[in-house]
This record gives sequence, C-alpha cells and structure tokens, in this order.
Amino acid sequence: KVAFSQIGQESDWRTANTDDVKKAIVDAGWELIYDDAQQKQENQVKALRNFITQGVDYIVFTAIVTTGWDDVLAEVKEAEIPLILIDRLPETSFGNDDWYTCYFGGDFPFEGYKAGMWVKNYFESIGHKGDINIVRLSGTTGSDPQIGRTKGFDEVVAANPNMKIVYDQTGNFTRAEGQAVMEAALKAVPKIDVLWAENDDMALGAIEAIKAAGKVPGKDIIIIGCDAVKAAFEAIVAGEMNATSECTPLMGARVVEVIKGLEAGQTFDKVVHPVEYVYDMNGGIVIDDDGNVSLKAADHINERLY
Amino acid sequence: MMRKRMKLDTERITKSKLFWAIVAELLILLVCLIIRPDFFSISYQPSSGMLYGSLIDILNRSSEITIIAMGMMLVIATAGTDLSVGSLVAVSGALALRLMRWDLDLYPTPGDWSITPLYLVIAASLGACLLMGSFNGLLVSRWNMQPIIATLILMVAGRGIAQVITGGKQMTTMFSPFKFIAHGSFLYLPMPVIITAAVILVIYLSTRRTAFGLFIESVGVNRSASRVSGLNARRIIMTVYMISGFLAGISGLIYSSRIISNDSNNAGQGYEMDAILAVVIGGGNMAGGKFNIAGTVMGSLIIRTIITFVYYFGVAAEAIMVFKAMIIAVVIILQSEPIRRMLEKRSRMRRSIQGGALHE
Amino acid sequence: MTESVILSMQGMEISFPGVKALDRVDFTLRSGEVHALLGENGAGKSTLIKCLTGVHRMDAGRIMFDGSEISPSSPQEAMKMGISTVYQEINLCPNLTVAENIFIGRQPMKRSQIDWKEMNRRASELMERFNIHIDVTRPLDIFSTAVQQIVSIARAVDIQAKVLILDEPTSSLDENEVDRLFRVMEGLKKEGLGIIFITHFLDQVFRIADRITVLRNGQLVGTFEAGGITKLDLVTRMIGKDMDAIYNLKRPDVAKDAGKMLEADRIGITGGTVGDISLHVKEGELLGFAGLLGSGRTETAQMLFGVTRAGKGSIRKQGKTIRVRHPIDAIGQKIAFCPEDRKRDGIIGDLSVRENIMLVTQGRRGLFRPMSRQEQVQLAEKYVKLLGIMTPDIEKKVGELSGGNQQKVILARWMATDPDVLILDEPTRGIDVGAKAEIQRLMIELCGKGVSVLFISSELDEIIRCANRILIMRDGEKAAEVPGGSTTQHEILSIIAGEGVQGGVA
Amino acid sequence: MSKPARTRNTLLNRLMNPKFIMVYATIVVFLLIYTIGALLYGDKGFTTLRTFLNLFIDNAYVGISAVGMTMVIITGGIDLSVGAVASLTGMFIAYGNTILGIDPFICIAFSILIGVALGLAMGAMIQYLKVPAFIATLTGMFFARGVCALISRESIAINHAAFNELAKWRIKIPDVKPLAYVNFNVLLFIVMILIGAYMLQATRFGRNVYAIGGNEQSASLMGLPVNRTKVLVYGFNGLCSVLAGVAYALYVKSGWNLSLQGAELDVISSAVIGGTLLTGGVGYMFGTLFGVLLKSVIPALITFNGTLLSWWAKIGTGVLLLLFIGIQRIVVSASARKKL
Ligand SMILES: Nc1ncnc2c1ncn2[C@@H]1O[C@H](COP(=O)(O)OP(=O)(O)OP(=O)(O)O)[C@@H](O)[C@H]1O
Ligand SMILES: Nc1ncnc2c1ncn2[C@@H]1O[C@H](COP(=O)(O)OP(=O)(O)OP(=O)(O)O)[C@@H](O)[C@H]1O
Ligand SMILES: [Mg+2]
Ligand SMILES: [Mg+2]
Repeated sequence: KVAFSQIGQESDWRTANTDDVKKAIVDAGWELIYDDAQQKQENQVKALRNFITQGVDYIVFTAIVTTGWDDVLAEVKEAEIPLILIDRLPETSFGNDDWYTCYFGGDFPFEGYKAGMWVKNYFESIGHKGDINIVRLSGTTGSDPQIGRTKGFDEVVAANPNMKIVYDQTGNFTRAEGQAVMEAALKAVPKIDVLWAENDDMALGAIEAIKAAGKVPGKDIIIIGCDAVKAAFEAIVAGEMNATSECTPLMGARVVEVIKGLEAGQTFDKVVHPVEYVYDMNGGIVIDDDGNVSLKAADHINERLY
Repeated sequence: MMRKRMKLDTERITKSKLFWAIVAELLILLVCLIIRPDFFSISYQPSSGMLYGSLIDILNRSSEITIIAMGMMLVIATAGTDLSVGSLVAVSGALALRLMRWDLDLYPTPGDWSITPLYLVIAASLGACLLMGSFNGLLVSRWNMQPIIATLILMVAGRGIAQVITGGKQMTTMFSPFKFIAHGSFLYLPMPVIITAAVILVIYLSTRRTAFGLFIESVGVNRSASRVSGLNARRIIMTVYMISGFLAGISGLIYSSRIISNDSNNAGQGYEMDAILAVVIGGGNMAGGKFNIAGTVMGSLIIRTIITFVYYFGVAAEAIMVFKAMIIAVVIILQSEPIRRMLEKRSRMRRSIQGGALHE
Repeated sequence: MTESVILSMQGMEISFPGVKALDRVDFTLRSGEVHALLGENGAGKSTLIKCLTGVHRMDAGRIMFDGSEISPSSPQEAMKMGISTVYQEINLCPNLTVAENIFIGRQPMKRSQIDWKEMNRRASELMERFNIHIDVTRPLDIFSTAVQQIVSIARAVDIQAKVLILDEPTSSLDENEVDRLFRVMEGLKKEGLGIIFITHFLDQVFRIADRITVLRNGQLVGTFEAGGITKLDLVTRMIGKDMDAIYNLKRPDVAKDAGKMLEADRIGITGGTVGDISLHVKEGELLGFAGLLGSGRTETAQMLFGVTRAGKGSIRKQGKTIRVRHPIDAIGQKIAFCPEDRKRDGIIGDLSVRENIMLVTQGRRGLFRPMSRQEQVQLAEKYVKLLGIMTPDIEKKVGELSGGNQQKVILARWMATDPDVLILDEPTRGIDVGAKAEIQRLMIELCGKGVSVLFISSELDEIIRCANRILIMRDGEKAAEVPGGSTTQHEILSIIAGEGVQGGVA
Repeated sequence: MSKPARTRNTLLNRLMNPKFIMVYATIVVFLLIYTIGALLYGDKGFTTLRTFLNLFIDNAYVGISAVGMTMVIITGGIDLSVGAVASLTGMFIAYGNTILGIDPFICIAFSILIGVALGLAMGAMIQYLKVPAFIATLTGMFFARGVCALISRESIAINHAAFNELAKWRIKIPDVKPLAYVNFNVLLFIVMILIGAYMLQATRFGRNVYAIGGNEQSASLMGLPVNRTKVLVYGFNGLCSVLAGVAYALYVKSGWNLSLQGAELDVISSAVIGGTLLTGGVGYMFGTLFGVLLKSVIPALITFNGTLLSWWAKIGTGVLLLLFIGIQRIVVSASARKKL
C-alpha cells in the first residue's frame, strides 16, 4: 500500500505531477491511497495521520509549506513507515535526517540561476551593449520555488552590473495576475528588455499584455519563463516567448524506483535533483558554469506531454 | 423657493453613499496624480485599435467584478449572499475551453480553430451557470436554506466540477472570435468595458424600468409582508440567484478569454468577497433592501483602482490587503450613519449661524 | 390632594428630517396619578416618551425626575433610574420564552447562575394575574399579538419603578383584558407610582385617568383635570376642529336582492386551531367579527386570503368556487386583506410611503407594466390626502412614520387595488379618534359602492355601530351570528362568554 | 375550575424541548454518516477510537473558534476575521520566539491582547458606526492578513522546549489499539465549549446575546446593555480566534502567513450546520460541537476512500454538505409536523 499526500491542484504543473506519480504507482501494481490537501496544511496533517491509522507501507509526501511538520512526521517515524519526499523538502527540528528515506525534486535556486545565465549569455550572443532592464514576475511570495528561483536569479544579477531589475512584483503563479501585473509594468516602466517570469503561466499571461501594449513579445521584450510546460514550448515555437528553464513534474519513475529499491533492501542518497534543461528558440546558449547549453524547443516539443 | 430646493438637493447628494464612494475614488486617483502624473496619460494604440492607459486598465479589469457585483447586488437586496460566483467563473471558463478544444488526452498546438461554433460555446457556458444559479435559488427559496450555506455548496463543489469538465487540465486556445471577447475593441474601448456597460444597462432597464427592482427590494425588506401583498417571493428570489449565476458565467467567459485558457484553480478566486464589498461600498445593505447600481459600479472601480495602484507603483503586493482594509474602512466609516448625521448636524449648525449673521 | 411631582419635562424639542416632532412641550407627572397623554396619530406622543427614556436624544429641554435633573442616554439607564416603559410597538424578543421576555436583564439568580425554575414560576404567576394560562417556557412568537402585549405589560409592571409608561397598551386587548390591566394599574397607583397612559380610547381615558395632556402637531395644547372636560371637548382639542358628525354614522344599506359576494363553506385548517367555519357576505354588506382573544378571527381571515392554506372546505366568490392557496390568488379575485400584525405582515419598513402604497397595485399589473413615476406619485398623494396620512413627503420611509400613520398606509395600499372584498383585521388599532371615524366612514362608503367588507375588531361598540351582521367566534368556531344595530354589547358579551366559562372570568 | 396543566419539569421533558430539534437533527445526521463510514471503511480502521478521537484532534482549532463564532452569529452578526487572526497568532508566536527569541507564552499573551483588541475594535465599528458586520470583519481580516504578510512571508518553525512539551502532552486511553489519545487542544476545545455553553445558558450576558439576536431594537428598548454586550461578544470571539491560533500553532508548530486561509468559512459552516441561525437568536454550543464533528467527518471519509481525484473530492464535499442539510431539513420538518 502506497499513500500519496499532494498539496492540491493549483496549476497545470501540479496536475502533471500528480498524474505522473499516481500513474507510476498504480502501474507498478500497488494499491494507492491518495489525498489532496486542497492547499491546506491542516488537511495534509490530517491525511498523514489517517495514513498511519490505515497502516500504509510507504508514504509519498509533497509538503505545502516548509515548516510545521515535526509532530506528524515524528508519528510517521514512530510507525516506521518509510517517507519519500518529492518536490519540496520541509525543515524539521529533528537534528538528523533519518526521518525521511529520500528526497527527489527540482533545484529551485539552480533553475533561477540558469535563467539568469541564459539572459546574460543571450544578450552577449546578440551583441547587446549596455544595461539590460529586467521585469520580474515572481511567484507566490514565500513559496519554495519563489524563494529559490529569486535567489538563483539574483546571484547572476549581482555578478553582472549591467543587468538591472527595474520592476519586481508578484503574479502569484497565475496567468491572470501575470497579465494584470505586466499590464501595469508596461505603463510604469519606460523601457523593458527582459521579462523573467518565475513560472510559465505568468509568462503566458504577460505575453497577451505585451501584445495589447503594441509591442512584439519575443522581440521587443525577451521573455523567459520557468517550468517548461508544453504551452511554453508552443509559445517559443510560435516566436512569442524566448526561453524557459525546466522544472520537471515527472517524479513517478523515481518514486517507483525508490520503493522497489527499498523492498530489495537498497539505500538511497538523501537528496537527488532531476536533470533539467533550458529550452529556447535556437538552442546553444550557455546556461551554467560547466558550459552546458540550452536546447532547441522545437526539437523537444513532441515529447512534452503536459 | 428655488434656493431652498437647491439647498435640499446638495444636502441629499452629500448624504448619499454614492457621493462618498465617488469622493473616495477621486481621492485615490488624486494621490496617483500627485505621485506620478503620467498615470493619467491615455493614448491611442493603433495596433489594437483602442485607447491605452492606466485608467482604461482600471475600467477594463474591473469588468469581471462589476458584472458579478451586479448580480450580487440583486441577491443582497433580497437579504441573501451568493458565495458561489467565484467557482461559477471557473466553471464557465472550463466549459468554454472544453467545448472549443475537446481534446482531453492530447495536447495539439492551439490554433485559430474551435471544434464548436462560438455561439454554442457561449450558450453552453452561460446555460450551465444559469442552471447552477437556479440550483442556488432552489435551495434558498424552496428549501429555505440560509443563503451562505446554500451557496457554499457550489462554492466548494463548483471548482471540482470545473476540473472534472477539463480533466484538471489547463487548455489554451488561439481561436480569434473567442479571444475577441476580452481582447477585442469597440468604439476605441476594450470589449470587456463594452460588455460591462451592456450588462449594467440591461440590469438598469430590467430593474428600474420594470417593477422588478421594487419587488426585489420589497422581498428583501420584509418577505412575509411582501407575500401578503401578493408578491411571489419565491419566484423573485429564485430569479435573482439565476441572474447572479448567469452574470458569473459572463464574467467567466471574459476571464478565460483574457488568459485565452481556462484556469479551474485560480479563476474567480475571491471574487465573491470583492463583489460583496463593491455592493456594500455602493450603499447596499447586507440585511436586504434598497440597492444602488451606480454605487455598486463605483465600489468595484474603487477596488480595482487600489489594485492597479499597487501594481503601478510597485508596492509590495502583500500591502494590497492592508491597503484595501484601510481604504475600505475609511469609506465605510464615512458612509456610516452616525458619522453622516454628525457631519449633517455640524453643517446645519454652521448654516444657522450664517443665517443669523445675515439677519443682523 | 398632596401628590408630589415626580417627573417634569420642560421645553422638550426634537426634530427629525422634515418634521418638528416636538416643539416646546411641557409635561408633569405626579406620583400616584394616572396621566393620560392624548393626540392624533403623529402628534408626538411616542416621541415624547422616547425622549424621556433616552431612545431619542432631544434637541432641547430639561427633564426633572425625583428631584434632580436627568438626561438618560439609553433605555437601560432610564430603567435603572426607575422609569419602566411599554413601548407602542411590541418590543420583545420572539425567540425567547415568555418567562425570559418578562425577566430578561433581571433574572433571579442563584449561586451566580440564572435560576430558571424560579424565573418560570414567577412568570407563570404573573401571567395568571392577567388571567393568561399559558406555558411560559414556550417561545414568545407562537403566541398571538394580544398575549405578547400582555407579556410586555407584565414585564413593565413587575419592574420596581417610580414611573410606569404605557404607550397604547390596550390596542389589541379585549374588554376583559383591559379590565384586568386597569385593576393592576389601580393597585400600582395606590402604591404611589406615577403612570403615563397613552391611548386612543377615550372611554378608557375617562375611566382611569386623573389628568389629561393633549398634544397636537408636536405642540402642547393643554393639560386638563379628567373631571373638568367633556369627551367632545377633548376630541375637538385633539383634532383641532369640531367632529361630532362622526358619531352619526349610518350602517350601510344592503339591497334586498344583493347577491352573495363571498361564501365560505366549512373551511378549516387540518389539524389546526380553527375548523368548520361557514360564512357569507353579501354585496355591499359589512360583516363584523367579534370574539375573544385567540378565538380564531385572524386565522379565519388568513384562510380566506390564502395566507394560510385552508385544508378543508371550499370558498366561493359570486357563486363560483375559487381556490386560494396564496395571497396572489386572492388578489386576483379582487380580495384585499389588511393584516393584523402590521410589523410582520404589513409595512415594508425601508421602502417609502409611495412604494408601500403602490406595491399591491403594481403586483397586480405585473412586472412588465410598471407604473410611471407620475402615476405612482398621483396614487400615493391621493391616498395620503384621503386618509390624512401625516408625512412630510411621500418619499419618507414608512418605518419612520408614527404607528397610526403606518396603519393608514397599509389601508391605502389595499384600497388602491379597488377590491370587491375587503378584509380588515383590526384596522383601527392604534388609530386616533378622528382617523378611526374616517376609516369607519370609508368602510361604509365602500360598501355603498358595492364592496363587501369583513371587519375584525376587538372594540365591540365599533362593530355594533357599523356592521350589518356580526359573526361571533369562540374557540376557533363560529358561536353565533347576530344582526348589527339591534344587538347590544351586553348580549354579544354573554354569547362570547357563553357556556365556556373557562379559565376564570372573575 | 380546571387548573392549567403544568408541564412537569423532568429531564426528559426538558430534553424533548422542540427548540433543540436542529441540534438533534445534527446528531442524527452525524451518526448516520458515521455509520455509513463504518460500513464502507470499517476494515480500514474507520471505526477505531483513534479515528474518532482524530476528529477532535484534527479539528480542535476549528471548534475553539466556532465557540466564539456561535456567539457572534447568535447576536445576528458574523466574523470573517477569525482565520486571519488565528494565523496572525501563529505568526506572533513563531516570529516572536524563533526570530526575536521571546518566550512563546509571552507571545501568546501578547496575541491575546491584540486579538481581543481587534475584536473589540471591530465590535465597536459595528455597533457604534453601524458598519455591517460582514464588512467590518472583512476589513479586519484583510488587516490581520496584511500584518501577517508584513511580519514574514515565509513559514517559520517554532522550537521551544516548553511549547513542544505542551504540544506533545497527551492523555493516552489505556488498552486500545491502535493507540488513541487526547491532547491539550482537545481539552481546550471541550473546555471552551463548556464555558461557552455555561455563558449562554446560565449568565445574564448569555441571555442578552440571545435577546439581541431575536430583535436588537427590542432588546435595547427592554433596557438591555446592547452596545456593551455586542462589543464584548466580538472581543470574546477575538479571544477564541487567538486560542484557535494557539491550538493551531501547537498542532503544526509553525507560523505561516497563508495558513488557515478560508478557515472562517469552515468555522461559520460548522456553527450553522450545528443549528445556529445566521439571522440570529438561535444556536447552541452542543449543536456547534456536533457541527464541527459533522463537518470534519467528510474529509475523513474522503481520505479513507483514498482514490478520489482532487476534484471529485471537492464535488463529494459539496454533495455531502447538501445531503446533511437535506436530512436536517427533513428531520426538522418531520418533527414539526408531529407537533402540530
Ligand atoms: N425615527 C424617526 N425618524 C423620522 N421621523 C420620525 C421618527 N419617529 C417619529 N417620527 C416622526 O415624528 C412624528 C411624531 O411621531 P410619534 O410616533 O411620536 O407619533 P404618536 O403621537 O405616537 O402617533 P401614534 O398615535 O400614531 O402612535 C411623526 O410625524 C413621525 O413621522
Ligand atoms: N389568551 C390566550 N391564551 C392562550 N392562547 C392564546 C390566547 N390568545 C391567543 N392565543 C393563541 O392564538 C390562537 C388564535 O389566534 P388568532 O390570532 O387567530 O385569534 P384572534 O381571534 O384573531 O385573536 P386576536 O384578537 O389576538 O387577533 C389560538 O389558537 C391560541 O393558540
Ligand atoms: Mg405612538
Ligand atoms: Mg386577530
């Protein structure tokens, strides 16, 4: 019996994540107990308690918020149920880390960092001189991805004085708010070179606002998003968006791999990040310190299922 | 005689809640003007064929709430509330996208096409919302359920329904007639503004140019007495919830056309509170009774102005809440009866002093 | 007589938007006297009381109470000082039990807890004093208006006070109850209380009052010793003009061949308190309803109008069987109904006088044929004038009118529908003598035009004076039917009391 | 002469009072749903004492808040700020202790001060400025949420020995498997319910609350201290919200500015399902107790099912909600018919 406690369904990315994990577990032939917390921490706590009562064998867990899990996770540990964390790594006061089996999820600061590097190197590649005025649409303030991506991107900005963040506002990870905020930004800020949206939804919303302002998205304003969902690929192929830094929701395979391993008595590294890329129009832009380059979106659009 | 009449009129104006709502709106705008005069710049945007500027944005983006608030206003006038409107926005959008795309398992690149003709898409979305509105109405008018609880049911379940419709997916479309709903223009104005104006007009005509408005108010003030006076209170309440649902549907189409996709999770989130707020700022009484169309529109504009203000000046978005709280508190307190009476007494006193001086 | 002045008010002034409700009114009350306060509807009687008890803040004036100047800012404060009040509209909490309504705010305590047993016991006792035998642990709202009124009187009387104010306490009481109330008042008077008594029943005034103060249009007309003024004189002073014509009303003439307008055949509520009522009223006839409190008059009227559904029996209008399941049906049959409970079933408080008057007429015309503003104003103004409704303008909220004027607005609403059958349940309650006569005259006039009127009233002489026939009800059944005019009050009373000497009519 | 039959004041008679019908209806529906759950998921452990006590443990904070809310609703008001105030309490404790190093119990005292003050302020706004309760408390909610966000946008863990001790403290029920226990929150919940019931039933203050809900104008004319009572009720509700916040902080041991979003609707609907009328004047603490349980049994059922997609879970919640209210109506109207 495998139990899976998911945050809720706040975006497409999450849906893809849920679907993938659930499908993998079911395909592996195990009984799945799934609970959707509907964005409420208390619901997740309840669900975890419930899993213990039901006597499940494994718990797969995505924490909605970083803190506040000590009690219930202690109970999980007491009940000796292996805990597999995905997507988000909560903080606890346990001192050591043997309360969970392993963690698998995106490296948010690195995603932001790659986005920043892409912007820097892209402008170098087209021979742009002088300041780069950046508008940032950040995610829901206080959420893990927002904090991580902001931090990673800021690292690049700090290292490159010509990159300037001229406008910074939260768009709460939604298309509608991304659009409304961009609409205001276009009026408040005279010159915008780059839009860095901390997820693709906000970028896709912002594209419409840019069009309405009479500018050409992807040309007048370079747009880079994050997540790399299919809709973003489509926008990149259509030339309305420039790049997106991947954050994969496909975690089911890893979950199954871990559980199978545990059954066989294997142990795992505590923290593992998936391999993620940056996709853009033409590819070939350097995105990290190791010299990895971005991939061309058009080549990969068909493998995207979410 | 003439002078007396004029005096009476100014008195009436300053006493009306609408007046204070307008004052509040102007004050916020004044602050904007002082900080950055170019907030007010409006120019013609040839590529989209409409006017372009922050003020236009306020009008444009307030449409969703204004339209919903029109329905909410009628519901509140019957001493009810409709918490389900936000979820209905999601349902309407989900259904529209589903009908246009009809491709749950595949993700073909969205293009300028639609499986279903636009009129059917619109009819189905609005029809579904109308149906859900009548479900609310049924619970409230027939079962005599308390409106907050009755509409809570669809508030919770509505989002679920929206997700079921689209299989929990967010679908994008490039179908240009559909895009036109939110991105098109007419008479140099964005379509949502036009649609909102039309809705306001229809609501005005159907409530103030027929006896419907009077009946609603009457039922809201005293249902028992209205029944004895031969009004079909049940049917009136039912109708009002249906209207509210229908308008939420329109709002949902605008919302989804804006983002050219559906968003079952976030569409219409919190709209019910904003709409109620707009109605109350506009002078509506939660206990039922008189409603004021112009005031409600004003209330909605105030709310949107605050948000635009925050976005435009790059204020931390967390402050929206505190901002909203403060501005609303000020408006509501100014509108409150004891304060108005105080102001009135004072002005009367001043006038009588002046009168005395004149006599000497 | 060496009664000392316990309360005096000097130069009381207050104005509401559009009206000067009190204009330099003086009033004194001695301990051990019953002082009647009289005046037309809207004269300012209730307002004077409300200024005294701190409901309204007066604009000017001084109040001396028990030797010192006071300015109460809330009813609570006034109560603490020893002023106990029954307000005109019944002001009780429908969700609480009868006992609680009597004792709320001053419940007997035991070990710092409310002593419910003691409270219920005392409440029962108190209600017995008024000869009401009910379960005081039931919520108030299941009882009729009359019981509620007695509850509020019981509450006021039980408070240890120096001054007792009764604002129209007798408007929905019948003779027996009034007698009992008066006995209680006499007792309190002996104990040295000062009582202010507001009423529109002049008979009652002469029975109990020691002195009389008359207000008109917010101004003081004068204070008189009860022995030193005649009834006619009093009326003249109240209304400001001679009105003896009103006592010469003629009963409507019913044509010999007049058809039956409305017939009811053994109607009743299944499982309810009223059953098996048969009655008919002819064209142009005025049928009076007499009976004790709770005898079922109101319920009968409500059945005829479809407010409550008659489970059995049939109703015919002009020979044709009709179905009335909702007031809409009745209105469609040109039946009109002026309900007893004005606050609950009558006025729509937040709407204006104009809207209240036009409401039913508009309802009949339907949604899509709205009356133009001009029509509305015409209609409203016509009836404001016809019924002498005192209001600064027709846009005033009905809820802000004086009680009597609210009643007139409802009457206007129904008269405006031009009905065939007019059912009036206590229409003259709380209405001043002038207006009362006016309403009676109107009823008779309507009968003259062929309208049939069903007239429910607790005032027997009023019924006897106006009705062609009187239907007497007892315990939810029809007890007798007697012709009007020739029957005396005494005869009717004996039928009402009939065999059913229940409870304890002392 | 026949003496009127005195109703005997036996316990049975008192319990059969028709005014409790709504409460009984709630209890009946709760038992019904619980039985259904037991039949469906009995084998998964739905019937264990632990599951039952979990209903209390997991919803103690809702219940504590519902005590104050019931009182507010009985006066005919409403308070939308409860979730935000509880969340603010969590922030105060977390930020105060973890970041500023203040003793958490001092933070709690401070929160109580702020919560009650905010409650009183909203009450005063409602009572003296005649602002509709819905709006006054909505601004209160925006305000409290805003302050939360200004304090910190990240969730902060609470780590304090005594606080942890309190959170961990529990009374184990002996001899049952799986392990069942009652913790501090549950006791606080039960105590608050009892205090609330005592206040409503046995004090003048409580009766005034009912009177105000029945008819505020009448209550004032009857000489009751309407203004004071109403303002105090909102103050008391502020206290309840803070205590709910404390319970929640004990529950998750952290503070987060977005926690307890929408909790106000849970609290209100718990009270209403328990038979409290939003129009005021009617409501009982024990009704609210069962309202809370009833409301919490739905998510429990859905989790036990364990296969429902998130959206079907939402629809399911809606349908169950409708079901209760339907059954409640039927029970009430059936007994009303019998009475006639
Ligand atoms: N709250 C109020 N707001 C505005 N006007 C009011 C208010 N209360 C009373 N008035 C006005 O004051 C005047 C006096 O009213 P009041 O109730 O004192 O009359 P009354 O003598 O008691 O009449 P009735 O016999 O009908 O009860 C009326 O014209 C009424 O319209
Ligand atoms: N004195 C009383 N004692 C007990 N019950 C009463 C009393 N008065 C009225 N009731 C209740 O009221 C019901 C009938 O009231 P209804 O209003 O139809 O009578 P009514 O003749 O119109 O009296 P009213 O003059 O009060 O309007 C009775 O069945 C009874 O339950
Ligand atoms: Mg009066
Ligand atoms: Mg009657």
